[in-house]
Amino acid sequence: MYLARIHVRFKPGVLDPQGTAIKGALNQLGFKGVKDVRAGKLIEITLEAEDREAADRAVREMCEKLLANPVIEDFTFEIAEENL
Amino acid sequence: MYLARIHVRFKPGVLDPQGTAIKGALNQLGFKGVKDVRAGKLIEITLEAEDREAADRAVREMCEKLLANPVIEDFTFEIAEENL
Amino acid sequence: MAGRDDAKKLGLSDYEYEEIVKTLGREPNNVELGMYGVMWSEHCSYKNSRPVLKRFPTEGGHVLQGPGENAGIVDIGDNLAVVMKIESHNHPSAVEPYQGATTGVGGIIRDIFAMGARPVALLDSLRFGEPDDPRVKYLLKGVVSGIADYGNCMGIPTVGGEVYFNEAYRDNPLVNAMCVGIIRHEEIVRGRAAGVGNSVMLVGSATGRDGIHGASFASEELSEDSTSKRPSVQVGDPFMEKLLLEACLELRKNRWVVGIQDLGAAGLTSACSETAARAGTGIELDVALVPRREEGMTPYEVMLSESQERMLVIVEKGHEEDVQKIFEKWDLHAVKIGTVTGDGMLRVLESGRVAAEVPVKSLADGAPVMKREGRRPAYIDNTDIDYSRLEMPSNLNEVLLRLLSSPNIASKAWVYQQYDHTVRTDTVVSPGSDAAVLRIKGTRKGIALTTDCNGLYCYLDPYEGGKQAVAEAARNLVVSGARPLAVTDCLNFGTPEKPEIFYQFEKCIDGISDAAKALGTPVISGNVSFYNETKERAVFPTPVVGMVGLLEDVERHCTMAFKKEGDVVVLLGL
Amino acid sequence: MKCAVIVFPGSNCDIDCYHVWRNVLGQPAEYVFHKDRFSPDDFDLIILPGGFSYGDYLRVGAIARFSPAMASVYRAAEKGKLILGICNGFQILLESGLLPGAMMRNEDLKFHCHDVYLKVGTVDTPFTNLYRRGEVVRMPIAHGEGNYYAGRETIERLKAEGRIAFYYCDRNGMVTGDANPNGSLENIAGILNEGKNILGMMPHPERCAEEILGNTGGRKLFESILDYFEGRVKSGRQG
Ligand SMILES: Nc1ncnc2c1ncn2[C@@H]1O[C@H](COP(=O)(O)OP(=O)(O)O)[C@@H](O)[C@H]1O
Repeated sequence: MYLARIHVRFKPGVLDPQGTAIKGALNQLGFKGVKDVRAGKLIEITLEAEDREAADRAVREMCEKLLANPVIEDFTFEIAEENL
Repeated sequence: MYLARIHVRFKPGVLDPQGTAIKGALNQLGFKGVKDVRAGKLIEITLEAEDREAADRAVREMCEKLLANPVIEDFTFEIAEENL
Repeated sequence: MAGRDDAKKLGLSDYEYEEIVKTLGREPNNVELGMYGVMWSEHCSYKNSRPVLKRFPTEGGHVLQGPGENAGIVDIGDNLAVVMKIESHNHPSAVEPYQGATTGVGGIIRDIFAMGARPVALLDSLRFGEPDDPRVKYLLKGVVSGIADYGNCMGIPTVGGEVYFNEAYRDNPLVNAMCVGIIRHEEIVRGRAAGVGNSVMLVGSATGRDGIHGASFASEELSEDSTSKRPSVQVGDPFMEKLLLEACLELRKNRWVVGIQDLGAAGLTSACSETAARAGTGIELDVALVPRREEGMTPYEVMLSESQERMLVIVEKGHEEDVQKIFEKWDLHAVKIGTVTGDGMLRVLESGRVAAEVPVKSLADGAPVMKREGRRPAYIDNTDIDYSRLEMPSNLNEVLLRLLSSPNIASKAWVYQQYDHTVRTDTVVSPGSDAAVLRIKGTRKGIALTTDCNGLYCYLDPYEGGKQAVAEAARNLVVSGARPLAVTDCLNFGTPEKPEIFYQFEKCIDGISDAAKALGTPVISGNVSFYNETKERAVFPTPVVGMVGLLEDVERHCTMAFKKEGDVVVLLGL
Repeated sequence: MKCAVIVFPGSNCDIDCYHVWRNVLGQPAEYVFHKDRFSPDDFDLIILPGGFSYGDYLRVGAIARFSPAMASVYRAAEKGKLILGICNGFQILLESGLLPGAMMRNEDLKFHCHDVYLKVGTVDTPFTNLYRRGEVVRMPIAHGEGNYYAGRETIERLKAEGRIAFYYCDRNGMVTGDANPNGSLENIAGILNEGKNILGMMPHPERCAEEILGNTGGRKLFESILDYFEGRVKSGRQG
């Protein structure tokens, strides 16, 4: 069993209204040191696969097909083996 | 300058409709190996702080006060130093 | 300097390039050429459609503002008026359905509050391919949730619209959104940069590299290549727009506000040249003063950026701080970026150095008009169906069930239930009826709203189809208890360079015009969307008609449900 | 009876609530901007209206709770003033801890705008005293995140203390899964605090308080508040 941790982020330059709102709220709460906030998605997938390479291939395909919107988003992921 | 990467997840036991929907969609797309999907948030914060410890304290406080809702969510974070 | 080849890349013809050189008396630099490229695209200049659009009846005793402004306005008595406009966002929605739809809705809402009106309703007219196609499903889902998320967040009820499915729209979905506002006569603001010396301010979002060349993008056929243009897709921020709306409505109460204009296609270039052209003035601005979201932006990028949720405000000199105070209340910035001048030029500076200098009239109204010729398509006369040979089906019950289960006839509740249609507590008749009816608080009046068009009819007979779109809209209003007042139209067609397409376009307009004349409902605003065409095919000619009607007494509205057992049912008409 | 309607950035039912209190009930109402504070004695009723405060970014209601006006709302709550949170207002009350639990996205991940039926769970409150116990009321909903969640203990307490104001039900008053529009635990549509001076609810009573809108099911809620205040009814706990 593998656990994939996927990060989906807006591409650089794409407007991130959510990040902007969070930054505003943090600054207002007194966290003046906060310079930038980017909001993204965390998707964690438990999957069965032959081996790590197969898991890797599958997760990449999932990201490309469904999890990230290539028009405005980038993704990265890590895969760990899970002992169940 | 520090970069904090924060993960916000639903607590175990809290239903995650979005994760369920993603799992359904992945299975339908033919990714039969997918056993479980959890959808969470990725929040990345660039902040100034005296030192790593201060950054750590600040980020923990942000999470407790605003970024996660303790009724339904847990958070974890990592902090890295950034050279600008 | 930028030459002919650069001009081609921007979609300008050799002839157009010559015209630019003639006007400037020199070769344009690349900023100037970029500005011409977007302003002279079909999307901004209407160079293919303008002569034909002149056929529309646009006047009437109750018209306070016809085409040419951000939106049209009709009087409804009691010192009140209705402001309305419909617009397409077809091309962006084909590439990124969710963001394409949100930014479409955002844009049409800005057109309404740019006039000083409070937006009170949205409608959406949608066309997709057959719904069992996975790509169509993806588009449909994205578009509907984009419209929902934007309208719902703004607190503007989406009270009506249509959804049609046909193979003809598979690669070119149509996403048209209409917005309606209510205004008191004295509150009307126009998009004019009048008064030499007055200040030009930019308010709302910061400027990024979003959507550069969006306008020329909308003026091309979709191709494989469109995918590589994807980074130009903008992201909508309805929260920002809600703040912008409230701030602008506060602004309009002040007599020192000279003009307001939204920034849509072609961004600052279009907003500056249009407001100055309308007022017969010029504008000098410095791009270094424009608040940015990204570093290192060039004057070219700043002038062409299509970042959403921005407006241009022209105020009397000396009132800049008053504007800032209002926008600060809503946590928005308002920055003076330039001044109204008397020389008729749009002069773009970068930290004082001239980056571009172009006559506003030539940018806004100077695009050479294309005299297109229509040719009657052969398919229209190839109707070899012999209706007399159609057989009466043996089981009519089955036929009825099949009709009812067609996606085009079945209930659209699954769409409009995702739209907040009850917010503002004015919705007297909700979606699902012939037309939506809204009350107007503080009066006994109501307005009724609808959008209609049958693209298949327009394909089979463009003239009759155009007529029928107006007639259907009027019928929907009348049966709801309203007197039809005025039309706004969104003309969705294929590539106008093709004579058969141009024929469809002309005939549809003639049909709409004749029907609008007969019914006394002038066309007060609208939008043209060409190039809804891929290699394989063009969409059905789809001139969507949005119409508003007035109920003097809103209590006397009518809904379509059968009311009581024993009531008499009558079929009226032919 | 003087009512404050709090205007957060992104509120959009503020004008609707103001309209009902002012023009339908004929009582004084005032908008309070989120940046302003007020004294608990300035108002008898505070409405947190629906909308998308701060765009509902991060979590619904999460950012609004830190505004200066909310500091005044906390003080008013302590003093037992009546506080009504509708839709986004309910979400803000949850985030601020004035009501227990949390709001999640609708189970089907879709925004829902349509009428629902509600079963009145308790009439022994300042907000519901004119309804009959178990009465079925039709009201519109319009939300994407109305899926109420709380731990078991909290739910049991809410039930035991009669703090569930409304349940989603069918037209016959049956509280069934099919009648639940959003996946809310126990079909909960609205809850009260311990003192019963704070009500949070997802449905919109202000959208069904006038004949012309085809439904007056929500009007009794506002009339209950007024009757309670004017001492015509002696139910709920006075602050
Ligand atoms: N996209 C939409 N948005 C909002 N309302 C819609 C939409 N599509 C359909 N409706 C509502 O459903 C009603 C019926 O739609 P439809 O079945 O297409 O019938 P009609 O041909 O009479 O317009 C419309 O009049 C409108 O009120």
